[in-house]
Amino acid sequence: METYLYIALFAPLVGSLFSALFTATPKKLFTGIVGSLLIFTSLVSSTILLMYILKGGEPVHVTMMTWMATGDLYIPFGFVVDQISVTMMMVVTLVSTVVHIYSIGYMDHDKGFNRFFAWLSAFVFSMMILVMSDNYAGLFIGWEGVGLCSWGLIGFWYHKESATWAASEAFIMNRIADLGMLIGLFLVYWNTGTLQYDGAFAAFHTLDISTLTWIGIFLFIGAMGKSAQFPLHTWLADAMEGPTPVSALIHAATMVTAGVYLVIRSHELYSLIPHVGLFIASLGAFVALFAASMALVNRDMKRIIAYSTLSQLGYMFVAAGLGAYWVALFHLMAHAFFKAALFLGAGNVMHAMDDELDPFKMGGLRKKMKWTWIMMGLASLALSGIFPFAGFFSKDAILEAAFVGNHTALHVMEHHYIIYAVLLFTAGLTAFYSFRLVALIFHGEERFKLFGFHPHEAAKIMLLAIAPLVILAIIAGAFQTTFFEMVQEALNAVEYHVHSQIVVWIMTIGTQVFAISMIIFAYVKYNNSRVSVPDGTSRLENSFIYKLLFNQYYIPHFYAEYIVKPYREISEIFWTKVDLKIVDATVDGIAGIIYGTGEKTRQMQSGNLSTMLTWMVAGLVGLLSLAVVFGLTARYSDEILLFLSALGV
Amino acid sequence: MEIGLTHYLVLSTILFAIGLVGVMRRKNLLLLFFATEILLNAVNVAFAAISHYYGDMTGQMFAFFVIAIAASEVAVGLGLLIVWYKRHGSIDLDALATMKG
Amino acid sequence: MLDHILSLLIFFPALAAVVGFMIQKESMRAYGISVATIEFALSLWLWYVFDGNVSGMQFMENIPLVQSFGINYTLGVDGISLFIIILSAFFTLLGIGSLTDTPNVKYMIITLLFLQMTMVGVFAALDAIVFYIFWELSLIPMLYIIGAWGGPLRIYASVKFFLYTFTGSLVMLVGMLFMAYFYYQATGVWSFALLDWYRLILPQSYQLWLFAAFFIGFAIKVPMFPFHTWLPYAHGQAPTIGSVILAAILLKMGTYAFVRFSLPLFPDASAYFMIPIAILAVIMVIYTAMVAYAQKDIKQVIAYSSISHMGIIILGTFALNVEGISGSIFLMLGHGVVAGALFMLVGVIYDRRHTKMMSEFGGLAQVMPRYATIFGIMMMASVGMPLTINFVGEFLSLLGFYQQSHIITILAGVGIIVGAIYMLGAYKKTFFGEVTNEKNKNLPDINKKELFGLIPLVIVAIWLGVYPKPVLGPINKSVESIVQLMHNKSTTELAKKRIPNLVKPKVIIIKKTIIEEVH
Amino acid sequence: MLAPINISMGSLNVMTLAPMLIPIVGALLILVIDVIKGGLHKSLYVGLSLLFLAMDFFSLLDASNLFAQNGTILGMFDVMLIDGLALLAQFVIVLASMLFIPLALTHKRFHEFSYPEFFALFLFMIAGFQFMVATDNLILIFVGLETSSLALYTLIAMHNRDKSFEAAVKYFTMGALAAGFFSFGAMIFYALTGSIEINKIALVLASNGYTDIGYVLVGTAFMLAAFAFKLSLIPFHTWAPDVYEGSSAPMAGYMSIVPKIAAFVVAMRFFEFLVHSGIVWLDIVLYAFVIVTMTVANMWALVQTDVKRMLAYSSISHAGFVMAAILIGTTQANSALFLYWILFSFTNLGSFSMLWISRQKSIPDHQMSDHSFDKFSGMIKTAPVPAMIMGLFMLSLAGIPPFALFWGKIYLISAAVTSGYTILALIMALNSAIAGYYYLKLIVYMFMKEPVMGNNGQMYVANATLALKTIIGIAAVGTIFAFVAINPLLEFITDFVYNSGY
Repeated sequence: METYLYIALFAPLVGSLFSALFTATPKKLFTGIVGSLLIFTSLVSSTILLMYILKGGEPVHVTMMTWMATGDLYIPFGFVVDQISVTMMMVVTLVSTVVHIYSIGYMDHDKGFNRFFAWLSAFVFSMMILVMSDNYAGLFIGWEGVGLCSWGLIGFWYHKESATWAASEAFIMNRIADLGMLIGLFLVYWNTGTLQYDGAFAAFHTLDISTLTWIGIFLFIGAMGKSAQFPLHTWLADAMEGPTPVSALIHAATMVTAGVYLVIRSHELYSLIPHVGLFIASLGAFVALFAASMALVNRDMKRIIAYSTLSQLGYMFVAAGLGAYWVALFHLMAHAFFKAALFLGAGNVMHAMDDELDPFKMGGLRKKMKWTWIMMGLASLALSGIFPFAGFFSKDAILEAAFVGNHTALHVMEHHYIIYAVLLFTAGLTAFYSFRLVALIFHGEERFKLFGFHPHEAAKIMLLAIAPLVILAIIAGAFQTTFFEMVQEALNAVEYHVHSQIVVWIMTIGTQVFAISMIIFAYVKYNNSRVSVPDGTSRLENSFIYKLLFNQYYIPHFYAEYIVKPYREISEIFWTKVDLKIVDATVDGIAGIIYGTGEKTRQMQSGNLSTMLTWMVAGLVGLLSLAVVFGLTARYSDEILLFLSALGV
Repeated sequence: MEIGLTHYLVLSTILFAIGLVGVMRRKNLLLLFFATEILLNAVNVAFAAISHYYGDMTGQMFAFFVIAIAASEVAVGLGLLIVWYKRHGSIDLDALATMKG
Repeated sequence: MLDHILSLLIFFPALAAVVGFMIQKESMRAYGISVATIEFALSLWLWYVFDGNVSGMQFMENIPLVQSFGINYTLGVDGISLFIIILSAFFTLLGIGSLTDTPNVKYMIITLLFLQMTMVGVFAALDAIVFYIFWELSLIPMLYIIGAWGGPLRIYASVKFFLYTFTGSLVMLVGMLFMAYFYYQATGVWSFALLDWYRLILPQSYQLWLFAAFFIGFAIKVPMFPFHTWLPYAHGQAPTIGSVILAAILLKMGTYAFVRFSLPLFPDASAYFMIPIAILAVIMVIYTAMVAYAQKDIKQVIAYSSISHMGIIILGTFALNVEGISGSIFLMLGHGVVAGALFMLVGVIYDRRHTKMMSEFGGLAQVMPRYATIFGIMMMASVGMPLTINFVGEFLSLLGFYQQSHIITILAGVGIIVGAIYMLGAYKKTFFGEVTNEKNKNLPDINKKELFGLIPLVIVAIWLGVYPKPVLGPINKSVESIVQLMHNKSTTELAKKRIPNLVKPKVIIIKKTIIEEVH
Repeated sequence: MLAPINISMGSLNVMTLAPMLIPIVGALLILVIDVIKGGLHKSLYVGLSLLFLAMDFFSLLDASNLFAQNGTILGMFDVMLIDGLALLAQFVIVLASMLFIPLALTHKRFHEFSYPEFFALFLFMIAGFQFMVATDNLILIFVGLETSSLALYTLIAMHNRDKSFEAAVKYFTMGALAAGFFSFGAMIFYALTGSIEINKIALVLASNGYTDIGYVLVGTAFMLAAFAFKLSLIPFHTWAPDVYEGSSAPMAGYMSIVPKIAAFVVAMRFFEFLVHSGIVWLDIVLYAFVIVTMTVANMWALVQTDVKRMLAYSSISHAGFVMAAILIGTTQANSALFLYWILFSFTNLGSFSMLWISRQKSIPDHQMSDHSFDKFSGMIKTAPVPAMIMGLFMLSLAGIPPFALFWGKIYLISAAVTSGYTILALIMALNSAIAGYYYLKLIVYMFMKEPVMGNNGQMYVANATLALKTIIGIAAVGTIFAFVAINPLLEFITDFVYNSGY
């Protein structure tokens, strides 16, 4: 099994390095093919490992070599394949295989074809390290590695200012969170003496709650950045500047879920601190609603999907925060399938529309792009949580979990009705914006003609590549039980019980009805001939709410005005005012004073003999007067002391 | 009033002070040299008086050496003065300031 | 030969430099490269014969120099100095090898070889005066390199560099003389030997003053805020090779000296001043990173980034525990490699365009993809990407200091954010976007000579990031002995608390005897 | 009536006079040769002077052997005093003179060296210095001082330029004033104690417990003024820059070394007992002298445009630096003084000689003065070896290790440290930093600027002959490899100083 582990891990690296050799040369098709094959190898190995684990095999644990060792610190390159990581490995390798193959078609005409595959495979490698590591430091390697690859891929079209800006933003925002994560790591090390999961988890039980709380908070700050939780969420929407396969792989299926993975991986920690868990869940619920609301009015196809991703990540955090780790993981997996499919479908549309992103400029594309329409429609149904698609099972489980409340620790059943209500409402919104998008793109008038587009169906390879994802999005729900059985040991998962079967039915059916009615509402509103490209004149567009949502609650604006700009200005002040005018000027000033004193006092050397002689005599007189003063003081020292004491000195 | 050592010493000091003032005030090189001679001679007076006071010859010896040195100083000084005068036609002190700073 | 390998390492380049005067101008490059290669091979050999399991000094040499005043030519190498010596040999080789069409190349190479002597000398010296000699001597070749081959402000920059450092080191010299005097008072013998001084326990009040005196010398060299202003000028004006050596090796002298002198000599004072120095370090990290962000000149960005990184090194050093100190020493190497490479990279475009203004560039990734790739790797190493050399050091330094102060570490950790900001900003301005400037359209990509210097650095940066053990092991060994020494020597409660005791309780008897010995 | 004088030759110890007599004989011989046959080439006189100085040196070696065995030797009615200080100072004097005299063998002809009188006066001057240091009798000190000074004035004037005459007159006049100070000070001490021998003065003052402290201070003030003039301590220094500028370069270098070491030794003899008797006034005044001289002279050196004048101020600063040794007054400090001065003499003579070999007969238009800084622009390009040697001397003067002067500096600062003069030690160190700037200035000109058009580098060595090159070579080697010699030198000096009771 170790061999498979290494193959699964290093095949993407090999692929990346291979492609990297050709970065400076013109497009070579074989880089894409080799890259895809190697990722596929990785997928196969992961599948073998999955089978092994499913059969009840012991987790595979290997230590490759020492990385850092100094003092008491010992960090190896160690990898573990257990129920959690194998799930993640499957998700990662599967989606990335699909994306790789899809990209061969999608990036066909791009100059940076080889470079793209180098970055993409490198990303997969980093992600594999992240999920397979057996310690926090290794996780951090992958953590930063995916950040790096994300930077490279968002800014892939580096000639575009917006792309490079978004890349930097993503990287820096992630760095902010990484600092939190790093501090979390330090806390873990200094309190448990190790960064290995095993050792640290065992030691957590002996620590006091406040320490654990701090660890939990700092680690979660790390997770917030990667998973783009409020207030570090702005980068995700901007990250859509990258090529669409990247958005599918990184910003939907894998990297952004790393935060969820971290929480799940540290479930032994978070089970001990349910109050932090509650906070996570609350934040998750908030983000779910918050992001969905922004998706309602947005006019950028990819951004809508990105907000949807954000919203779904909120769902996962609710589950993870409430202790339903397996549910979170399950939703993570299901979400990866349908969201990646959705993105890739959007990629097809972009291809067809010459990279146009505004769905209002499309419409009626279903005739031209039948397969894309079908696949995106199915994926949207899954996203909306319609039975029997994958989304139904996973999202429903989250809603139930929220309803039932935290049940891992303390055995106190707390119902979180507010969270539940928010999630339920968000589910409706999700259905609405998903089908608003579908309706705008594929139905209604063929508005694209006004803009002179000539859409066409995507290449076969691209369609074929999406197919497995769509299939999985449809059927993944069927594996719920298997999945539960597999991970329950690793995650202390428990079945939870809603009070009565009837409540469950009411809830389920209610949710379904709500979602379906929202879908219909979306169709009614957007599948008609009155839909036109908004020009900023309609009443809706001038309403406060619309503006608020359209401008993403003015948060990016706030960041730009009150963080980025002041930072630049303060930097400028630090340089021109503080560094040059104060610190450096002081140094030069001291030198200047010495030099200036020399320049001024050199008059003393007038060259006139009389003056020179006078100086000598003056020196003598000075010495003499000092002598006299001193001599008198010495002679009359008693009297002086007496006098001084009389004065009271 | 008997003239005692103190008086000699006071005289010497006064002479010395006169010499110092002369050294500072004189702008003529020759007069400047005179002033330095006054300085040395002031010392000579004192040495002689002290020597007598102690009944010790050393002071007078010193005085003799001072005289000898003063003489040689004059010799060297006048030599320099003459050369300077030959070159510049003046023995004014203020002309003697090409180097400064 | 093994007995005198350190002397050989020091004086071989000096001798070669003297011989170099006779070499024909055209053959000088080849000569320089061969000498530097031999020197590098010697340094590798030193590593080979170095016993990584010994914590003390190895290859000690001792020749009395001024016996009556206790000055001896004492050399020795331990895990801390070994790698910096190798690094300096490495950089001299790369520097000479990648010299582009420098005017007066003969003198440049001779100067570099002299510089090499002083660098190795500083790191191998175990006598304060010998250390001081090399420390001061190293200023002269650098002065000449900046002053003779530098930019328009080169004279101002070089004189500032020289005088600033010189002033600081004179204060340090007074400190050394005091130290020797205290040793004389305690033992009746003059000695400047470091290992003798290690055995001396001073009262805290003395330690504080002496620490301050040494601190001024070291802090200016490092350079620590607010003594850092010479550095941007020096880097800004220096030719590429000058900046490379300055950043890679010369700055490390200061931080090395902290580990070699300040910590083991004045453990109580180190513990006492830990927080103030850490605050300075934090200022260095954040403030200079912000200043770096405001720069228009890409070389200045890297110059300020050096200061920022030095802040982390200082922080690690004053963590006073094994993790932190090992990390800071490793970061010295890491920063040497990375900053050296970055300066070389800036030199590449400077050679082509004779400007370092970022506004002049843009879109270079299109024109010079290989160059952009290497720059990107080094930039990522600079911002502390895991699996690159800098990460190991930064991680350990911060980890080490976290034990001492949470808040300060968090503040210093902000460095990883602000570091990314200016680095990405600079990279973006230079490499991304469209090629707007006509002159950049046909820039040739990086050539063989430049690759000669850069590829090894890339390899090292990644190799030591992935597998730091061969270097970290010996460092760790020596650092442990220093930390233990500090713990044993410390007298105040505070120091005992802050400096961990590595000797486990079961060998407590041994510990006692050590203390007696020290007394 | 005076009693008949009964003396035996043995008690006279004529041998103590030998070192002084040798140069006097040499000087007379030169004069005689000139009388017999005039117009002989200067090399003859140089050779003769060297020979006599060598003989002088050997007699000193002889005396030092005796001293090592028997301790301090008195002679000639106890007027002559051959102790460690005297011997060390004479070594410095004679050696520096031996280094100086071959500098007369220049490539170009210079006026003064064609006079045999120059060499005779030179040897007389040396004898004068030797008398000064080898006695503690104030008369003999005075006589030695004046002999040497008068000879020196003449030697300066012999350079035969307007500036040299001006310099000589200035020096002479001020010297006469200083002579007045000295004699007046001696008179006061004579009045107080009835003696003119320093050790007796010390004894008498100690035995009456410094009752007349006021007068002692007045006398000390006068003596201090006299020595401050000789040692060019501020504000008695005003002659120094002008005289250095006015005289020929080697003469200036010579003046920065030999007269000062003589004055230092006398000052050491005179002030040491006062310092040790705990007179706070003297401590304060010396402290002030040291700091002001060191610092202010450095500041003035910063702003000079002529190298020679810069070196003049730097010499003043060095004198102030070394004056600290007198203030500190321990054996280590006094040893440091000699060590410093020996090392200083190598370096300083070397650097002035470098100026000497670049001396032009006439000054080109673009040049402000004889040795203005821009004359040396880009010297590394046109004359690399001289540039490097000059740079070496500058570095040594700045106290960069391991060159000669560094060792003197650390030993002296260490002496300050050892005696608890912490602030003084710091000020001394920081002054070295200030000084670094102006030495660096010349290096900057030589190494970092472009040469003036049409300069082929020949001018920097225009005056060089083998003899001059040898001297510079010796100075350079001495400067670089000083570290080898420090230990024996230090042991030797410490031994001599300690055994003389200082």
